[in-house]
Amino acid sequence: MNSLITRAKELLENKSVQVVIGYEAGPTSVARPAFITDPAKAGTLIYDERCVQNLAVYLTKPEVKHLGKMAIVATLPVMRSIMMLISEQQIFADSIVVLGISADGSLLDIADVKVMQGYIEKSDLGNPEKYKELLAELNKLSPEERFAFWQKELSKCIKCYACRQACPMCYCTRCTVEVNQPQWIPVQSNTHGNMEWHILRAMHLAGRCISCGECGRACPVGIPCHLLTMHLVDQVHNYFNVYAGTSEKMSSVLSTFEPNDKESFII
Amino acid sequence: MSDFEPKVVAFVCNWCTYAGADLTGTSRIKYASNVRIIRFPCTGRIDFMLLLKAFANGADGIIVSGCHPNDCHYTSGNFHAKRRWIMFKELMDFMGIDMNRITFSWVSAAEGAKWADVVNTTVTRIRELGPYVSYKELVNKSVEEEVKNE
Amino acid sequence: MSDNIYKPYLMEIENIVEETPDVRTFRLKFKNSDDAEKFSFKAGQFGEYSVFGEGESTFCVASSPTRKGYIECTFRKAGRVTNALANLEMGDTVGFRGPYGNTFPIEQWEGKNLLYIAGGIALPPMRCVIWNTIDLRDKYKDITIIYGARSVSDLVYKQELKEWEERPDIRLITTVDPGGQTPEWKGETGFVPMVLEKLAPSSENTVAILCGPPVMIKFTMPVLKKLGFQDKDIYTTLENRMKCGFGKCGRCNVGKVFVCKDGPVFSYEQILLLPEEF
Amino acid sequence: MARIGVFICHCGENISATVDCGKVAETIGKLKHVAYSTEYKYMCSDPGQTLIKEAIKEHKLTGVVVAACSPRMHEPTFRKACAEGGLNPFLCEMANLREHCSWVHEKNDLTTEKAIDIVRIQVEKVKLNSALQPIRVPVTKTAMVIGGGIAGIQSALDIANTGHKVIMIERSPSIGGHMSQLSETFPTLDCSQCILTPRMVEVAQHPNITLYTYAEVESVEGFIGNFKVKIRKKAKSLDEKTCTGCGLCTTKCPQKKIPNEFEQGMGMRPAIYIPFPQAVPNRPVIDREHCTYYIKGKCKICEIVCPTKAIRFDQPDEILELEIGAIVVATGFDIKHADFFPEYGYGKYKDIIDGLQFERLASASGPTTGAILRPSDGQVPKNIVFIACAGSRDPAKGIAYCSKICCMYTAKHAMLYKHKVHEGKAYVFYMDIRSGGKNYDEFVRRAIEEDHVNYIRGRVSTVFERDGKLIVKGVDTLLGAQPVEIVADMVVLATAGVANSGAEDLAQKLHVSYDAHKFFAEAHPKLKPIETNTAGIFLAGACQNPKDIPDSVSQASGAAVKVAGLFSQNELTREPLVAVVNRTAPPMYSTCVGCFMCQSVCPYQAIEREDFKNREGKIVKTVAKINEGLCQGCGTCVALCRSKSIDLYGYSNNQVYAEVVALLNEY
Amino acid sequence: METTRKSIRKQSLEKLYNLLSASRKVYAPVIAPDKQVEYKYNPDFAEVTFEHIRSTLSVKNVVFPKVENLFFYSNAKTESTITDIDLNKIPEIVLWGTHPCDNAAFDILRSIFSWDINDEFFSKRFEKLVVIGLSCHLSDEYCFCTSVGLTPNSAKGSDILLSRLQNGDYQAEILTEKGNGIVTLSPELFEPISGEEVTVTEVKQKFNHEQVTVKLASAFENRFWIENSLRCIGCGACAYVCPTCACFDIQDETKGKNGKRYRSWDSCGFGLFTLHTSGHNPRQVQSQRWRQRIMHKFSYMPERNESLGCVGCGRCSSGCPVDMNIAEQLEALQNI
Repeated sequence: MNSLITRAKELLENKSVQVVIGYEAGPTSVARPAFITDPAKAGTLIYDERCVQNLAVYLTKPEVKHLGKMAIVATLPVMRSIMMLISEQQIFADSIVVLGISADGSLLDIADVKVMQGYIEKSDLGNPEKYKELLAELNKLSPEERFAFWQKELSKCIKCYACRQACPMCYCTRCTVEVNQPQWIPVQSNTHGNMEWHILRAMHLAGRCISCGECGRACPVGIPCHLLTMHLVDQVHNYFNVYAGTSEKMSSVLSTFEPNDKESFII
Repeated sequence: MSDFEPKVVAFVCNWCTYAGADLTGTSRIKYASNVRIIRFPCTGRIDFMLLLKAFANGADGIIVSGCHPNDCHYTSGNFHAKRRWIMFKELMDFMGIDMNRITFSWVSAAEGAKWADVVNTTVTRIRELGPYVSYKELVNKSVEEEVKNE
Repeated sequence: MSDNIYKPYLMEIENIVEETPDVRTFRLKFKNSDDAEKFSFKAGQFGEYSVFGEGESTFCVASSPTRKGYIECTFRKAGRVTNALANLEMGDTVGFRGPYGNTFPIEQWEGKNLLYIAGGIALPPMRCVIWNTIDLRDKYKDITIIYGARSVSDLVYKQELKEWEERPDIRLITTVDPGGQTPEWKGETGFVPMVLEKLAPSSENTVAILCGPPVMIKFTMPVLKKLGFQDKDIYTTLENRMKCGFGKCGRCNVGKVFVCKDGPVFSYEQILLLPEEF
Repeated sequence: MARIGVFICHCGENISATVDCGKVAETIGKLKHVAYSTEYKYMCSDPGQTLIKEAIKEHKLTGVVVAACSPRMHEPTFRKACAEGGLNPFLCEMANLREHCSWVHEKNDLTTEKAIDIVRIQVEKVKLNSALQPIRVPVTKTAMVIGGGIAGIQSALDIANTGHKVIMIERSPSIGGHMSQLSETFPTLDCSQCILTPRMVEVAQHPNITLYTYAEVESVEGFIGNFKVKIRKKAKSLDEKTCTGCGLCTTKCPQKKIPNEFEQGMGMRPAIYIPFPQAVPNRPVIDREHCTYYIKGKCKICEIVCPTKAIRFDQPDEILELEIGAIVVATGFDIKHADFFPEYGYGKYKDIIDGLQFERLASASGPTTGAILRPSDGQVPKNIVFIACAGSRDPAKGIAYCSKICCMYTAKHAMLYKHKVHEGKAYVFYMDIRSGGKNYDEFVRRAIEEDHVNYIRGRVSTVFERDGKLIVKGVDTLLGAQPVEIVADMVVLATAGVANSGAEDLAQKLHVSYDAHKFFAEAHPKLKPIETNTAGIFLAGACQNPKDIPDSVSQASGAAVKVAGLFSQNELTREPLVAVVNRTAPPMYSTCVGCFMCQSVCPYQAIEREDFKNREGKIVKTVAKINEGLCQGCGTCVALCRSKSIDLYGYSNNQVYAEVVALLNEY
Repeated sequence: METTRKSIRKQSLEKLYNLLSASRKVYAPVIAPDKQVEYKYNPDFAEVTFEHIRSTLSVKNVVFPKVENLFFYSNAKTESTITDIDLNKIPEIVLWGTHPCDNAAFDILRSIFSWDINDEFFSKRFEKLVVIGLSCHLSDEYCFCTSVGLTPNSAKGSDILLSRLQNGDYQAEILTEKGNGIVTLSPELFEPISGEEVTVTEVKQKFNHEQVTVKLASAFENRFWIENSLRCIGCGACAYVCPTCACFDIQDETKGKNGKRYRSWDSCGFGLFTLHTSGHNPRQVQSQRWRQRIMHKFSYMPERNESLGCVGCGRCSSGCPVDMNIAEQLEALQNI
């Protein structure tokens, strides 16, 4: 990934950015997010199949923003997250430099948001193949079986909120679960409360999820909670023919409407 | 289960369905007494979480009703609500939560008879489905979970 | 009583005083007379007050341990529990756990002058020790109270302020922020640090007890230092967020200290040793 | 301290016949915080209301629930009674025991149980009510009327006559609008200008009206009673105060070949021009696009000839900032020009014209001084064909609606033609004759019966030229779709009325919604046809949809009444049931994270941005803020807000949640 | 009590398990279909794993459940009544096959819950707990028990400690009276030791915890915390999987007139943990919370509770979605 290192170094050296958010190798076999502020340390940047975290989550983190202008190593989901964050006014397009990474792992030349938009539009925006099968399997089950499946999975939830924290779109400074007047979501972890939390999370991401799958990956107890938001990604596309994170000016599905939106269940 | 009286909660907007239900009253059209109405200014105000809370607190069925498309007192609240319910319904289906227990309808201020019909069909359907045992079990099981070490 | 350390006493609201539109003082009586007999506390300690169904909230006991048979607490409507408390009526039941925490070392203060400085809603945590020392009046030399609030209507304990004012053995100076006075206002107008500077009490054989919003503390401390007060002679009470009240839940942990166990009363000498996480 | 009083109404026997009111009162009386619970035969009666007022005092009530009929019926009554009893009126809620219970269920235990539930949820709700004060906003008593056509004129005059100031904005050099172009008007055939021009003059002379012609709206901010409007006064290149309107410049201008807009291109005008003789103000403007000086840098003949030296070539556009309390939008309409209809040969054949062009032909002040002469050779057409519904009611052309005025003006055109060309033959192709309105159908009948206009029911498929004549091919559906071919000298298309150019742009500046055809949208199709969904902005005339003169005038007067009603108060009082974005102590300022998705769901543009700055003046956070002057309290933003940072007074999260819980649990 | 060493055959282990399982609650590790190691009550012996490195969650829930009801209440019009929890109903639980790190954690939890005021909820559960530990013959890159004063076969916290022998049988160290009580259920299963060697994995020491504690005393203001917590996303995973983290929240939950007060796991890593109602937050940013986590375990607790707040199980690091590796950070802290 020499071109990435060269580019990062260059950006830091000519002070175009103060920090490059990328990946580095850790002491174990997994890769981790890295924050390079010193051009001399740009060499530690890596990009390979171990680099999985959605780095866009850091674009809204106060301590990271505090470092100054940011460059970010961005795969397709990260680029789409950036689009969403711009459209939801959390970051400014001109405040970040995107070091785009193509599907085959090479460095893209993303000069500006327009170019990024072009790249995104050319890409496959549906849920990743590896999840499609799982979604299809679940959809094949009877409602009762699905209910049982989710009960079993969600009984494991410990409410650590890693799913929320890992999601770049969950940038609220106060989450609904932290509201206690009224107490929308029980503080304790129990299957029913956990289910309410995951429904809330999925609904809040409806039309905003960009299918990175980080929520599920981050879950320490292995709940496939990304399938909930990804199911809604499919549904948003079915009903409204859109995918999130494709333009900096996009309105979310749930904050807009078309008078002729079709449904078949309202009598 | 003949002595089962379903608990049905209705979330309705003030300007159409609430007024429509008023008209049902002034027209003296009788309907099942199992329904309890909660008034909102607009369907756009109805938080999907409230529907979950209704089930969590023991409702067997839910009605959500507002102005017909294009009739919204606030011009677009019901359109936003419609999208919200589309997403909500799909998510509920995906999680296996029984959407037959929720009736979504548009009842205008002039549709007093329709309101009675919506309530009656919903209550009849919930009667056939019986109490929402699986959801109640989910809630109760959650209570047991906490004490399973005891 | 069971061994359940989380189980509160049941208390009946005996009296409610509406101090300001947002602030109430409750007088609470033990429902169970055995509890009342066994119960004792000291100035500076706090408790967990609860509305069953809403949760618990932490405030200092505001009444003096010298007044037996009841406890008082003063709170401002701010969150879920205090809002619910404010909705209660005389005769309603609340829960109380406590007393917790350490106390003002009033025995050590005997024979000294006492300078109380409080701002806004921080008078209640000090009221207990003020009354305690007033009730033991002959053990202390001069007692001076400086109390400031944003406006006249934000002053709490108006009845007692009057009482203190009328007592010849207490010096009370009340002040409101500029703009907060009313035409009838006879007290000072100005911020607490300035009033203190103007008054310039001697630090000789004097203990200062300081409690108020961070900005008041920030500007009052230099004045006290200028007047010659030593860190060890300045006391305050900290109000970290707490849940359990007995050093287990981890919430009020600041450095090696649990505010609920090692505090809430600290001298400035002790506070300077703490990391700034309060 | 919550002390709730509950009053159960029997409503004579309307409630008590099916609901055991005594049991309801007793059960509710046992609830926590219920300080008083009673029943009475008629709560809405004087003694009933007195009961409430006395109980408020006696029991120091902090909230009241009246369980009676629908709140849609008596909520104001009981809120007023509470206010009179010394309780904030917003601490009163109603439980609907009549319409939603006693009238719709049989008498049995279940019905009483339901009644108890209904009351209980209101008890739980009212505990969480806030004492609200009506929202008061000051009202700037100056109205702005956008558009100087008949609707604008009428509205401006009506408002001005109530004693309030009016600013009128017109983008063309003169007011008058389309009505000033018309020859005669249906159904009376009185001269359009004769009835209009006195009103135009009245506008110009009215002490309460300030007229800005050649001016456009630049931006609109603020809200009802408090708009801040910027208008751009385009440079007329003329000092209006010095100019006497003598018109010498217009006669000396060397550039004379500019199609005259007023004449619908059927005449020419110079570069410095007064649009028409009766124009108000009667002052010329220089059309910089066509003026030789502005194009080539020299000429200035007008400046040389002007006796008062009023020409100002370097005059810039001027931006005026105005404080406005209410806005009437009266920007009118336009018609689809005949080039929209290639199948009818427009452009190819000079003698195919549209309705407005025909108006100018028929007008005594028009290019032919009222003679019906065909454009190609100035001959009197002997056979003339009018095609109604040219474009209207034609989904294939993208216009599904009926333009409403064409049936009438086509009848009028045919009539005018017949009055002027007695021997001529007039044909009208039509789909349906829509002549609802006072004396309208009689008018059409007169055209057919007295003036012998040939009405042919059917559509024209094509028009083409043959031997110097226009061949109009269509079908007569009344004769079993028989093909008809008319050899005509002239064809007049009653083209569809469409939104005026710039309507969309203006709507966006005003934050008013508009429909798919760019017509301005009313707040409610039936009950608020004059209001827009932005409070304080009203509609008049054809900017809403094509309208005839009486409809436009009526609506204009209606809008004026709305404005006058608003201006009758020094302050605007509104029900305070509005949304609010929370505020917390710094450094958070609010739990709002500033995604502004609420902005896109708000139908009223009531959501604004608020910046918080640190001591150095740097913006540290931007969060949403509700403009309570604009918010109507629908709550869509509340349900959408992910961080629950928005709440709605009267239907707060805490309240609706408590209602759900209260409904389903044991107390 | 003096430790005795016995040998137990693999088949006997099954017998012992079945004997226990038939009469009481046995909490034993199994490998779930998604390959996560989780503890279940009374699984079939065939399901029980002896080959796991660490379970996803620790087993602290047997003494500190993620939710513990404190009491029930009922509100009438003005009166409220409290119904106590009957702590005597807490059943005996046999913890089966837990590793030495997890077993050592109970003593740390006890130091939190029993200092000063005794927390009966914890104590009663702890009293009813019997631990049949299992030495580690497997370990991975996340393990660092040797850095916090433990070993893969420390007996601390176990009533009986099993260690695998080279022949596949197990050595059983009977360490306490509780352990002895288990033996007496079926003494014949416990045979004299055979002299076989135990197989114990090797865990490399990564840092010296005493030195770390010394360093931390003056490291509060160090830039280390900000620089090394940039990638921390502030979830509570580390605290919730941790066998010694004991922070908790107290909440009420009511339906109608009845409700309960409970305590539930909480984490100092959450922004809301220390937030005052006034809006003031003593620990505003994640770096402060990360510092608190490490300081609490390696500086405050050694002084306050005379025990380290960490057993080196490595769960927080292996479970972290962004690879916050605690051992790596402590190693770095030792050298600042």
